[in-house]
Parts: sequence; C-alpha cells; structure tokens
Amino acid sequence: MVETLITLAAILAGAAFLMALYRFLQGPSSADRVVAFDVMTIIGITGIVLVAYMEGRGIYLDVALVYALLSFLGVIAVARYLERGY
Amino acid sequence: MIVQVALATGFVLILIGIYGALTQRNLLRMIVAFTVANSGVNLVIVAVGYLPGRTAPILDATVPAAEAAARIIDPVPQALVLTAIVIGLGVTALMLAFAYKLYEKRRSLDIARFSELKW
Amino acid sequence: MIKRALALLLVLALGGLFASLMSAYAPDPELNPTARYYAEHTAQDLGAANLVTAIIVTYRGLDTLGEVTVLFLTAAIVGLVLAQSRRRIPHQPVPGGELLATGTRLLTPLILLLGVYVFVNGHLTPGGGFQGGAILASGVLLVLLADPVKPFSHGLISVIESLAGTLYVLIGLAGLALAGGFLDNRILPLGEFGQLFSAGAIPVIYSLIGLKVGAEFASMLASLSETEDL
Amino acid sequence: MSPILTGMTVLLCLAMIVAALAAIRVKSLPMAILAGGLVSLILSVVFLILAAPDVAMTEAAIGSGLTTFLFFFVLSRMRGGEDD
Repeated sequence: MVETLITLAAILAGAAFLMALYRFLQGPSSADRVVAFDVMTIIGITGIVLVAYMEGRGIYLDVALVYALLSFLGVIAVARYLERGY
Repeated sequence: MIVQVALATGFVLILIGIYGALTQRNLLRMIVAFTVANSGVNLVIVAVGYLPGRTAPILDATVPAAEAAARIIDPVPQALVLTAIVIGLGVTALMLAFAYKLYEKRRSLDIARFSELKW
Repeated sequence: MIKRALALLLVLALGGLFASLMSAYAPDPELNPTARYYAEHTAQDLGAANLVTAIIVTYRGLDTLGEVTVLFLTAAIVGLVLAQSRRRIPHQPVPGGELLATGTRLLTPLILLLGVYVFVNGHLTPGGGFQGGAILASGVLLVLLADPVKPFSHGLISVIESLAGTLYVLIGLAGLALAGGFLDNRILPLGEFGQLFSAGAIPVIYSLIGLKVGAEFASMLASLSETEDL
Repeated sequence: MSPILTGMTVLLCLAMIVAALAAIRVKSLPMAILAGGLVSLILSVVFLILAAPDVAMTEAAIGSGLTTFLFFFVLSRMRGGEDD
C-alpha cells in the first residue's frame, strides 16, 4: 500500500516538475519564469523527502529544511531586481 | 545505472560550460557558463565516489559503526567537493568584482572591446 | 564564425576524451584502503558520526585552514577592488514593501538559528561550518534585500572574522602541545558517541569555521552592495 | 524502490542539461542567470540521490541562493549597458 502511494507521489511530482520546466523555458514574461522557478523549488523539496524515505535515512531531512528556508530568497532577489530595489 | 547517468550528465555540463565560455561575448554570460562547468566538475567527482547499493557516510542507528565499512560510500570525494563549492563561490565573487571594474572603465561588457592583450 | 567552429572542435575533442573515460568506468565493488581506514577507525579514534566532518576538520584539517585562508584573501581582494570606485551617481534603491520588511524581521532570527544549529551539529548530522556559514550569510543577505540603505557594520564583521580565525589557529596549536599533532581534536574528552558534546574539539573548531566563513561571505556581499551605479 | 530512484535521476539529469543549455542560449541576461541557479538547484537533489547529504546541503545553501544573488547585485549596478 505504502509502496503504491510512494510510486504515485513520485510520478505526480515528476509530472508537475516537467510542467513547471516547460513554463520556465517557454514563459513569455519574466514573471512566468520566476514563478516556475519557485514551483520547481517546492517540487525539489518533495524530491528530497521522497529520497529520504526510499533510502531510509531520516537525517536527509535536514537538507530539506535548509532548502525550504533558503530557496525563497532567489525569488525575492529577482523580484527586487525587477523593481530596482538594490 | 545511477552512476553512469550522473557521470554522463556531469561531462555534458562541463562541455556546455566550456562551449558557452568560449563563444559568448558578454562577460557576465561567460561567468554564468563558468559556474555551469564548475557544477559539472563537482557532479563528476561525487559520482566517482558513489558505490551502488550503499548509503551516506554518516553513522547513526541505521548504520552502526561496526558494519560501517560494508555499508557506506567513499567520504573523501565528498569532502573535496564540499570545499570546492565554497571556493567556487569565492571565485565567482572575484570574477564579478573584476567585471564590475572593467565595466566602470569601458562602459561595456563586450569582450571584443578589451583588446590590450590581444595578439 | 571561425572562432565558433574552433570552440566546437575543442568541445568535440574533449567530448571524445570524456566518452573514452566513461566507457572504461565501472564502480568499485569495495571501498579503497583509505576510505576503509576512515570507515573503520573514525568512530573510536575521533568519536565523530559524520565521516565527512571528521575528514574535513581533523584528518585533513590543515587543508581546511588553508582553504579558509583562501576565502579570507578572496573577501579582502573583493573589498579592495570595489573600494576605490568614485561616487558618480549616488545609488538610490527603492525601499522594500511592508510585507518584505515584516517577513524579514520574522525570518532573520530563524535563519540565523538554523545556521547555528547546522554548524553546532556538524559532527552528527549533515552540515557543518561551511554550510552553516553560508546560511548565516543568507540571513545577512535577507536584511540587505529588505533594507538596502541600512548602514552595515564592517567593524563587527571584521572583529568576528579575526577572532574566529585566531581561535582556530590557537586550538590547532593546543592540539600540537597537548595531543597528537596540529588540529588534533583529542584535547577535549571524546565523550559518548552520538551525543552533542562529543568528538573532542570538532564542534568547537567547526563552529569557529562557521563564524569565519559566514563573516567572510557577509563582507563580500556588503562590499558588492555598497558599490555605486555606473 | 530502486526503479523510482533511477527514473528520478534520469529526469533530473535531463532537466539539468536543458537548464544548462538555456543558461547559455536564452536571450535575456537575468533569465540566463536564473537558469544557472536552476542547474544548482536540481544538482543538489542529484547529490542527495548520490548519497552525499553534506554536499547537497552546501549546494542548496550556496549554489541556488548566494551565487544568484551576487550576479543580480552586479547586474543591478549596470542597468542599460548589460546587453551589448
């Protein structure tokens, strides 16, 4: 049961990742690409948690913590650049 | 299988980075290409240290110290890459500072305008 | 055009080299002797659970000292190169919005706390001085993003940086005097394996490295952000 | 569980190559820098799959955050002249 759920989660995350990647490459405006970047960050956290579960190592979750707390900074950097903030 | 895929990707990243750094004309774009090549080198070194079916070199309840030698991967490439990434950020900062000074001098980032050392 | 063709030729030649390297590669079935030594001896010799930390701080401690020195030199050169620009157009950034200011006030202490957690637990969990230092610098960066005109205390940064560096070298010399050699971690008791206060001097040394790396990155960011518009 | 890991590796590696190509091909310079940040971001998940959590954490903290920032700091000082 759990195996099926994990497989399903991995497939869904992969599909979402591909869609976000398409938007990143195609996105007509800068805002589209920045939001696609942020979405891929969130899916990356999902990927880290999945890897931690499949390898059976709880300590991998520390990486997800760092990822989650720092990756939103990139989006703020681009947003501040676009509004001439620094 | 994972190792081969990662190794091939690392090599392709190095090639893309070198091609970009050689063909771009804008200094900042060359620096971006350098960081891509840097990432490729790091990926190759980590992939060489990976042994299939083993786990990370951190001992805890799931990997007791007694059976460590049979269950962990090589920690030395990881230590190397860890420091290489940090130094890579320092190198990038240095390159960006020089690009800023060059722009201040010439008002341009086009590499063709900097011809003093051309032969 | 000929330049592009030459670059393509070089890339193709390198690609052929890499392909021959790839085709001959097969992962080892066993650890090599060096890695086997580290795997078998780290737990009882040094008491560190994270072998990568043990290698960076103790087995290859001198390299790490050199690397931190390289980072210090980089920060100093960046500051030196950027310090001499004349003030032509004073840089006037748009201040950040209410949401960003409030969020920064809420999140900066949490980011700094995470950084300290990462480098204090470097011998038990993934992470350590370099990662923790980068996280501390990210916290500084968030403050810079939210309020770019806030005056930045270079004095505090350089005091932290020099103090951490001096203490690092002094602990290394204490290892020379009291234990087996330079940067030996057994000047403090090894403690119980897997606890926070264990692995001798490794947590202390890695915390100092974390403070030093964080201060160096922060000074790099500050000197880049204090440049003028061109 | 191994087929899922292998599939994830292949997907992430292909995405990384696509992002690297975008980083050297895309027209606007800020988007090229962002694509370079995307390479680092995906790379850190690949490092975790290769059982290197320390390296993955370093890459997540430095590659995706600080490097992108440094580029944008410099870029914001050169408005108007960056595209020649």
